[in-house]
Amino acid sequence: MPQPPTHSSSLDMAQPEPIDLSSGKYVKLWQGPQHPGITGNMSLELTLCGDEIVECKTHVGYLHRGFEKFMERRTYIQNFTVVCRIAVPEPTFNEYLYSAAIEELAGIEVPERANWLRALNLEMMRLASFLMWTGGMSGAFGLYTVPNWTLTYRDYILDLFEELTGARIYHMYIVPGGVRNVLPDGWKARALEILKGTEKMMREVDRVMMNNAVFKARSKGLGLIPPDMVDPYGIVGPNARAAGFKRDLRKDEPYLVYDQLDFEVVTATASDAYERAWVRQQEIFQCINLIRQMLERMPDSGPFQAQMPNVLHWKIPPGETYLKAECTRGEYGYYVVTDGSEYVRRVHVRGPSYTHAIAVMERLAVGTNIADIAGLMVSLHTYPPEIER
Amino acid sequence: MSLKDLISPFFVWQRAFEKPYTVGLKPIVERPGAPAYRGFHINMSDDCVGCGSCFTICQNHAIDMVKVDGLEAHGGDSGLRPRFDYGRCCWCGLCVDICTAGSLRMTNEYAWFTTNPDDFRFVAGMENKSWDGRTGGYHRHPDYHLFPPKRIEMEMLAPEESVASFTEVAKGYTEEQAKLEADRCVECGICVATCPAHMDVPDYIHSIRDGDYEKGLQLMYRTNPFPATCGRICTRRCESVCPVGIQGEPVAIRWLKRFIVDQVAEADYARILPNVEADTGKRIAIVGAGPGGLSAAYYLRLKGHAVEVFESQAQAGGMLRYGVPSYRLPDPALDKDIEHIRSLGVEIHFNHSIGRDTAFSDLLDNYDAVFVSTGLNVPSQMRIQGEDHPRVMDGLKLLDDVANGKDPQIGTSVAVIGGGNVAMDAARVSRRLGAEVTVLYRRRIEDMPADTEEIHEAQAEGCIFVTQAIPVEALNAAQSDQVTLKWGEAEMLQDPKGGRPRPVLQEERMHLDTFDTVVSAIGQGSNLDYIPTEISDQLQIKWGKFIPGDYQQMVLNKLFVGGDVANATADAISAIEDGHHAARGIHRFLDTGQRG
Amino acid sequence: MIKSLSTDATLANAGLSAEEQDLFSNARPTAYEPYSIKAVEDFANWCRANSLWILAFGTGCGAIELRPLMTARFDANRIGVAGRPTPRQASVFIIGGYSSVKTLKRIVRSYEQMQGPKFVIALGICPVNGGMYWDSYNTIKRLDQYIPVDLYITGCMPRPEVLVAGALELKKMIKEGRCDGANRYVENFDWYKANQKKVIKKWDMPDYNW
Amino acid sequence: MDIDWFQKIGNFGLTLLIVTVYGLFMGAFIERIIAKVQGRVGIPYTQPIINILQTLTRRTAISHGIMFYLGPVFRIAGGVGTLAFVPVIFGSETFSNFSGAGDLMLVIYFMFFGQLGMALGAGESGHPYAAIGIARGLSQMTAYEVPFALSVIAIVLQYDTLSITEIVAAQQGGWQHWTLFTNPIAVAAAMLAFLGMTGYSPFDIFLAPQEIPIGPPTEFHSAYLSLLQTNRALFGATKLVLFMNLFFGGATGWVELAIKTWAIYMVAIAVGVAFPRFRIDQSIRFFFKIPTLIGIASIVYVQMALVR
Amino acid sequence: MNSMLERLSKEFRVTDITERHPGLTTLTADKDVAETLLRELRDREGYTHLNFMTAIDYIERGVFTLVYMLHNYATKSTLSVHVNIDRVNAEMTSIHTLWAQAWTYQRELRELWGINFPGSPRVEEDFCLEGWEEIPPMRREFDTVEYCERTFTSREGRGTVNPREHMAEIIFPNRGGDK
Repeated sequence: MPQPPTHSSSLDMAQPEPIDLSSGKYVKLWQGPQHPGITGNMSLELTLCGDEIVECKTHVGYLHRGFEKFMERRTYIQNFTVVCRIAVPEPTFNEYLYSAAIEELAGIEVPERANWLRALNLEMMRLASFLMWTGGMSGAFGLYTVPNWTLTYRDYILDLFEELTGARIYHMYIVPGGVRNVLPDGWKARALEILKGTEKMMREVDRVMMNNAVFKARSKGLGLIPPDMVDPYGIVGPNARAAGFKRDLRKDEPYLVYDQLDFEVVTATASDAYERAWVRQQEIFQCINLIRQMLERMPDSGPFQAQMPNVLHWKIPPGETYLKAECTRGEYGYYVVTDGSEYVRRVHVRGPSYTHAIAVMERLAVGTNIADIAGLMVSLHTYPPEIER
Repeated sequence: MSLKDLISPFFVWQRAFEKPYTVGLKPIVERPGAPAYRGFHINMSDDCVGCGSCFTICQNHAIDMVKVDGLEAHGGDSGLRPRFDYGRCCWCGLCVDICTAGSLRMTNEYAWFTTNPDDFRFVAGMENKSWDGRTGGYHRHPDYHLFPPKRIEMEMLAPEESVASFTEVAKGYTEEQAKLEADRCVECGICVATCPAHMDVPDYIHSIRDGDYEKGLQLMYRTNPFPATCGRICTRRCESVCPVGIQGEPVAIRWLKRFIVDQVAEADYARILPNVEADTGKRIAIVGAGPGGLSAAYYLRLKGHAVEVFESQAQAGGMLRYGVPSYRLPDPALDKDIEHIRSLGVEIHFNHSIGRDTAFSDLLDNYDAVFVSTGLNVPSQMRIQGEDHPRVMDGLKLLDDVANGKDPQIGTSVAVIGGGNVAMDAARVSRRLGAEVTVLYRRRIEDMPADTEEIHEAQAEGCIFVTQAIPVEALNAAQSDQVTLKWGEAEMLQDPKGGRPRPVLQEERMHLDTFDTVVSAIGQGSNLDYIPTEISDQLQIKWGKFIPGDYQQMVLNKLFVGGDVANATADAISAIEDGHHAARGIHRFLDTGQRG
Repeated sequence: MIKSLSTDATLANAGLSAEEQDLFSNARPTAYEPYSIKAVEDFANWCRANSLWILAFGTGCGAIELRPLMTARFDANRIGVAGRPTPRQASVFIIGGYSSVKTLKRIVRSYEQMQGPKFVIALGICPVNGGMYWDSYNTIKRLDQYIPVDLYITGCMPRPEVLVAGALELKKMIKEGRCDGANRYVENFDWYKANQKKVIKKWDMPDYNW
Repeated sequence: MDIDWFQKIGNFGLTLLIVTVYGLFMGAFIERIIAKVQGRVGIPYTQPIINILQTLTRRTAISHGIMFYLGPVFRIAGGVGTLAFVPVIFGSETFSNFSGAGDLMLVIYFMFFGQLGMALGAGESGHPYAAIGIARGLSQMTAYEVPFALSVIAIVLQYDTLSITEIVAAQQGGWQHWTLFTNPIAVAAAMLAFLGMTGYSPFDIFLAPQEIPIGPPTEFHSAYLSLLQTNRALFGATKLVLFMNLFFGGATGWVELAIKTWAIYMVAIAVGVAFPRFRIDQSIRFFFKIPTLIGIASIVYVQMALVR
Repeated sequence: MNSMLERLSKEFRVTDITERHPGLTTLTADKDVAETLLRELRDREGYTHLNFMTAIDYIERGVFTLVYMLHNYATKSTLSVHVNIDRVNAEMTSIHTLWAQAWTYQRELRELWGINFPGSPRVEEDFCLEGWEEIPPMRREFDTVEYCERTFTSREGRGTVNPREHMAEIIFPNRGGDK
């Protein structure tokens, strides 16, 4: 276990020596936004000395749509369709957290069955997101076989989503007050079938990717996050768990039905790219296990939506709340302030990528090889749309 | 670097001997969207009422309500249909969820590409699209609602309690209940067109949600000076077209109206409501102080005209006072409305009958305009033998007596003949007077013109309904204070032309029943005898009713008519609108000299 | 050392610093003519249609469905679609949904660097009429004002199945010689530039960047 | 004499065409095998040819200078030059090209030549990724050339000749005479170098799309790119033919050639689909370690065991 | 928890202590003590995790409320520290020395709200926007619809009809309440 974090050492904000580009010793290089090695649409401004990076600046905002602004002029129900666009590869957490925050502020109690369906959705989303990440991680190091497999299985899970929610990517299923639909006939059996296939495929991935000499050579020791960096940089989720911090909101502050499920928090000892990949690998199996538990224990009847007021002119009393959930990248949070009107006063979306992609990335990139930037970036698991919103 | 790490990656080759994951090249055909897929929109145009809720809820402004060729606006359908802009739509399906009529849904079709971006715009269900015939796709789950489908039940006196007295049956909403009920309104405004008075229903319901009842009252008085009355006894055609009622129960517009009035004390009316404009010096005579007459009086007075009302009875209100029993419309409520009208300076001459006390022609001579709304006060005849039997009584007289505090002497068993509101009133009044009541009606229950609620309440209060029963003859009974009614069963005969079924008397199935009183309540007619024939000859009158022109104006420029005597619907709200519209016409006529 | 593309008019390139101005041509783009022999042109179009090289630039949400498209499940390689990491070699630019003003600048640069004939597919609703970001202060509403678009695919997001179908449609269009977006861009160059400059406030790049 | 030369050049042109087309088709075939492992269908067999035609028919092209033009030209010159001195079909006058004494040295020279030409062109393009790519490509080439050169030296010593034709001739008479079996150590070193030469994982860092979009050809497009693509097929096939000649007994007919080259190619693919790519420092270190040692061992083995 | 809050209200004059839901407490601190308070919370009370920091524009009160969301992993409690600062010439002490990630948030606040954080690294650089010339967009007075209409063009040919007005026009043109 790591030592409790201390703060002074890792707050090394002293500016390094200024880089004199005219000296001819350095090369300035932009990676992205048009660059296949960058996850999503963002860019890195790298200063190289030889192959080594001496300075990295993250540039974001290519996906800035001003969500927090235009959510302030949409009604509560209208916002629920908007929020899922904030994190494109993993929209469900936005839906859930937004809905839950609104419900808390409006004092709405959600029926038990809806909670199970929500948790099922979240866990499936985690699984799909992890599968895509696995493909990205392997692709970043040039192993193009694995992405083809994992993305296919992600697609199978999206098929399940499509059947359940009516859409592949933006499900818009978890709505303030409950959920929009119930499990279709035969869905459980199909889900179990796909989970079985996914598990089998992931064991192959385990062999091919995690037990791969070259993959290990590339990822071990890459982008090591020392334990004392975790708190000052606000590192959460698998990135922190790989450093040995047993922090998982599903366990620490259980929401929905997670307190009724049986699982262990996965931790590793040193948060380098390989360990982070390993933690996520284990969490994929954990996801599969959790989904199975949920399918088994979920109630099959009962209401799935709370008694709702007319959403067309829904006013919510003044209040403020911050809700969070454990997404694939860690703590995803919604800070919602209402002022009694039909419109939300302020929404702040805390995406874990915010710090991972900017502060953490800029620090970890220094000293690494130019070739490892893509792998480092993927290993931190960042989704640009949730950074700039 | 262990040997295992070198060898195990070669397991990728296992996959080479399996079938590829790849789907076929025509995935759209091979892989239609899931059964609940949110694909392209389809609208059952016949079911759609064009309420525009989809437009309201769409956060992307992807929906326009547009006029469509071949569809006209009529009561309960705005004639508009949603046009979707697929340069905006995000397929969230909120429009489907909110669709009041349940006409809008999504198909599982998802492929549409074009070179011209302006193509992505279509009126769903009105333009031919490739996905028109598809059955799959997203529709709202029956247990999932974006507004409460059930209305807040009005608390009623229990039947056993209500039948014992003339206390008002409906207790009225509490503030909390009213707000919850007001919340159900989707603010489409379809009801406004259907309401004869075109009241600003969504607006005053909105004011309930805001808790601003004074504003609500102001809004109601813009179109209706009888809100307390209409809040209780209105026939509420608005609710029959309320889109919320298509898949659930309509918003209780009437009770909400009543709630607003109940929240504001009469003393505050003068402060809240508009005051009389500067005197114009014009004098207007109004015949009949019923809802029509007083409504005209109110709006004319507001414009600053001097208004005199001539009423043959001792109190104002007309049929509202004498025809509607007080358990439905208590006198204080009616008085609240009338008092406000009088407080503006409307002069009412009671017990003053035109034709008897003043000649009709004098009115025309002495006043700048005359508004006639004398109502329907002559009961229709059953046209059976023995109709003049002393124990056969007409329903209006029964109600009138009760309203005036007289005992109508109906005995303990009463037969009420008819299925309208007057019949129900008569039946329930009789119950309250302690009689056993049998209601005889020639058609089926569902054909009864009375309000369903009235029927249910009457049933709950113990009135026995005998349907498809046609009275044939009233006979003398064994006892002199009783009457024997001969009636026959009827069969409903379908009209080959598709009209409503006609009851046909079955001669072989006759019954004889003896009652203390038989109350006939099969309708009313008018009495226009006060109009001299030389005048009435000039007027358009049919079946005892005026046929007014625009702005309720008759061929005589000064003469305006309204109320039951001039319309087909014969209910309070229509009379109110007639009065209002006549006031508008009179004002316009006096102001500009224009005919309607 | 730069081969000028046309000499009749020059570009301002005013946003650039003095030393950078030397790096870029002042020449305007020129339209290209089809081959004079129709059979050759048809054959060339057939080749272009059967070898669609997509620029690997995930400009918005749409990028999320490009991954399934290019991997095993939908395998667009079958129909001659391949990803190309550099704009120089790519022939198809897929605009994945909305584009913020900041991205638009990069889109314009990347588009101009592509070599003709080049085709643009706009995914989703946002490039058509703003989509769900119709009131966002940072996204453009109509892509066709800034670069010419050949094919629009609606949906949010368009599924990979539609992308396959859309690619097949584009192939058909190219074979018929109906995709002349690059020439439209040249012909209406000033209009496009004016539109671009209206929204891209920080214009620190060459006016045309081949 | 003159007629003879014309005929020889004509023959070479024919060989060039066949080898190029064969290389293109085999490229597609290999792509489909890779696709199969990845669980998909893969490109049509004609795709590489269409790709070349597509780039060739691009209507605009911009240049970065004269060396930018010459880069692809040098590159294909390297490919053509390599093929020119490799006998393709053993025993066939038509397909023996310009093979003669000492052609092995020329071939190795030409293999370098293309890369260097490319380096000049990519450098002229001014794109930093091209520069990084070419730097990596050259250093990796230097690295894998060491074991390759060592194993070539080993077989030169073994067969005591610098003529490829003679090396092939020495391997005739049954599979047991192939270098693969007579000198497996040299073949091991050469095959490891071959992994680097083909540019599949784990040694594809010089064009790694995830890092440096596509490496040296980043700026090349249109006709330039079609030259490069043609060369890729031609050069790839030539290398296979060379390896086949040196280590696998050559081919006496086109079918034998096809089978043998495909089998050799499959070695690179077998590794390529299973492994990610090495960083450049890792791959250089790799080549300088095991393959080089094996190469040296093969020379020692030749000296000790085979040369009396 | 309660003893801590008591101490804070005594030592740092924090006000408006409200428990929003179990585990989340909000409190308001003065601008001048805010940095010290945050340092104290981090070092002595174990609120080591800065979930985020953001601002709320209370234009009607003329203040920005800065929100620092702190989390204590040991007690699983979250503390939302509100600091009101003046809307005009908005400026706040930078906390990038307390949390290494804070400067990112401060860049965002600088760009989208126009709140200055003197001393924060790279605070003046563009963050999400590029070449923004208007008032900072997250301020309440910035009207995004008006800006969009001014800057971008939407497709023509749209237009909707209000059902209620349409019906009024067709069915009862001269009736209803006076316009």
